[in-house]
Amino acid sequence: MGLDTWSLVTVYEIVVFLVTVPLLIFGWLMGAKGKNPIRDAPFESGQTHLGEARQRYMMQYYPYLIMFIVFDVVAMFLFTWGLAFSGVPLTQDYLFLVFIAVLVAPLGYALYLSGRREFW
Amino acid sequence: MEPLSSYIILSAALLGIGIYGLVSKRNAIRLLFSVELIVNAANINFVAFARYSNPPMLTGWNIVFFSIAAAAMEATVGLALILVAFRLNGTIDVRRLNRLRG
Amino acid sequence: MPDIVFLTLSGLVIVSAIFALEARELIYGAVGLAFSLIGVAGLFILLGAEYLAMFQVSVYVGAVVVLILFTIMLVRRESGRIVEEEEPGRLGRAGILVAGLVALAVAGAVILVVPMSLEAPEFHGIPLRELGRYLASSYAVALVILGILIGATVVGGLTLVKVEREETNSGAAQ
Amino acid sequence: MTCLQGLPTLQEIVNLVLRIITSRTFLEVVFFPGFLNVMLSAAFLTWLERKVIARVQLRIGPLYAGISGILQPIADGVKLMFKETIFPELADTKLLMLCALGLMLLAFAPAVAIPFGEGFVIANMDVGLVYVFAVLSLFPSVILLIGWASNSKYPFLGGLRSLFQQVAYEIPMWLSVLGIVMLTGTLNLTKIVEAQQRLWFVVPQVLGFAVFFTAALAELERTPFDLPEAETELVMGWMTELSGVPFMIGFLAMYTKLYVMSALITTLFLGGWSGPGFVPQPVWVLLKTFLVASVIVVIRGSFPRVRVDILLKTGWTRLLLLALVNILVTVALISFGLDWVWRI
Repeated sequence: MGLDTWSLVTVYEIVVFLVTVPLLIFGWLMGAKGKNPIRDAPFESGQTHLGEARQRYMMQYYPYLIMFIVFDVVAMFLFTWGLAFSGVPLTQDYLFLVFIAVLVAPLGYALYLSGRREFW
Repeated sequence: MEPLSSYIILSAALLGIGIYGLVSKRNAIRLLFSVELIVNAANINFVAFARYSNPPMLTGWNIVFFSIAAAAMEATVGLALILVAFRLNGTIDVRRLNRLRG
Repeated sequence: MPDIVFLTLSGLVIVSAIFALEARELIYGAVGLAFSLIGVAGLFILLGAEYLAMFQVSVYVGAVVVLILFTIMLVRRESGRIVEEEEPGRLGRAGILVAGLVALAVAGAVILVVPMSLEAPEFHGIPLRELGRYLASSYAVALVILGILIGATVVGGLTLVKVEREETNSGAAQ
Repeated sequence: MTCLQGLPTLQEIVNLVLRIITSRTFLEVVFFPGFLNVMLSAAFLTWLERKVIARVQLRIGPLYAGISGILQPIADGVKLMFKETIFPELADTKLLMLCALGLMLLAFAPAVAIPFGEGFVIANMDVGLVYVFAVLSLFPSVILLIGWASNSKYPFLGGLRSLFQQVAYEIPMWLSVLGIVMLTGTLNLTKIVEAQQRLWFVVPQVLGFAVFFTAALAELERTPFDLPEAETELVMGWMTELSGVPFMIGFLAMYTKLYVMSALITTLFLGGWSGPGFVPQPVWVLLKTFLVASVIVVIRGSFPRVRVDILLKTGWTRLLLLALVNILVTVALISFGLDWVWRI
């Protein structure tokens, strides 16, 4: 069958889909049903639950997300560089060094902030 | 393969949806969605034109690399701004965030 | 076969883009945006740009959408309702009008300039090594500027969050 | 009758279906390197984990179903299928179901790129390594959404912790394999295995291996980084409010991820299918995979849990630095011309 790589990935995912959906429906049909306010309450270690869980919470770790996005992009560019890297330093390797060097200053700032208490 | 025009129509439609969001929505996060959609419409065009030029050009790809990276950075700073605006004003409705107006 | 794939993908892109903007809950909107971006990645694969598609998935869907979801969860009132005061009507109709005009104009202009049914040339993929080489040689300046942009993002984002935290801690914001 | 002549007869349809079902591609996708293999391996890993952990803790573990309890996962699966699917009253049922489906699709997706022998792989893609990473990077958002949709405090906290943990360890993981990419100059996993015929990458890339292994533990949310489902504090983490089939899917997805990660470590660092020829190549891959998985399980049995802020800080500073050092080592290796060993 003249299927190329990505078609095979699609077929495979369709197989997974075709197994999962009947499984979910089967579980829904076969399980017992019925309303029970105590059983349907969110689990809070046996206490009466305090309602919505989606309250405002600490955003202590927001900087990690920012750094993650930034480094995700950098890592992708480093991959393209790594693919082309071959022993002899070419001009492009120096240019990538400049690219990295430009990034050092903000990294230092990030690390400086991470050293402060209660941040990061 | 489809003709090039089908890709262009698709990306124009995506651009239209993005502009519609920019014009009619008041929620700052939805405005960000719209911007992302517009950027993606442009990216589709870049890749499609790169593929359909003869011989296929890498230039389109590379521009899309930079475009995606820049859009990610824009979203990062934009979301941080929205967050700060929300904490300071208690809303992300752009009509109400007019305290910067002179 | 590719026609069906293309139609499915473009349907996914368009429908979930509309859903992203029109869904009642902002969280659903973010999920719609994620699907739309995945659809665009699928189009990239269809156009032969596999590496680009992976870049799109990992940066957009894996990182930006996560940040959007997280921000949406932070941006809520105490009542738990999402802050959103939509006012459809005149504005919505104006938006549809403007968007339709722009889209028509763009599509029309491009289709007038580009030959209507340009056939794609034979293409057997580009060696990925070439990509890195080309990126670093022809786009060196852009790369360095991107580095500066990334640096500015780090500093800007962290400073914003830092200011925000200090404001919150001193109680000025509440 | 004329209009029916263009249509295939029943015999032809049956023949076509038979041809498709017996075709090599179909068998590969559905049975061996494909779906059933992944599912059964994940099920086997749950049994392996219970057995190994039981040995570590001087217990016996599952015993009655099959020979020394090897059919236990199947019994559990059947049990869970007939359980009631309970959702908490404030939960977003639709979103939870969608997330369960998405989790299953995501967990199984990376397995297509793992090579099981020379030319024995479902999807031999040029961007295989990046494909696996891209799929793995989608997990945090689904898990965060599950925590959000459950609308209960433990799942939400677990989801948040999971998000930050996976996000913080993703970058060291990416950068730790950059050395391999530089040595081989390809992202194709089959070619990466072929490059290791002379010497496995665990030798020149030992630092990268250490970083990758640690980051993999964190990505898998396993001890010592099992904060998202720290049993003593967060009950079951983001899976707390799942029940019945959705719970089974969450559980299966976690073990599928364990399998995929072990197979990835095998492929990248431990030579993939290469090994003495008296055992077929796919068996080597499976053996190495289960060996790596049992090492991960033994680590679970013997290490305490770390604190969340230490976890995140370590991820960013130490592991990132180690990964960068690894890249420098690789640059030195290539500059001294030692990379001929792995060039194909």
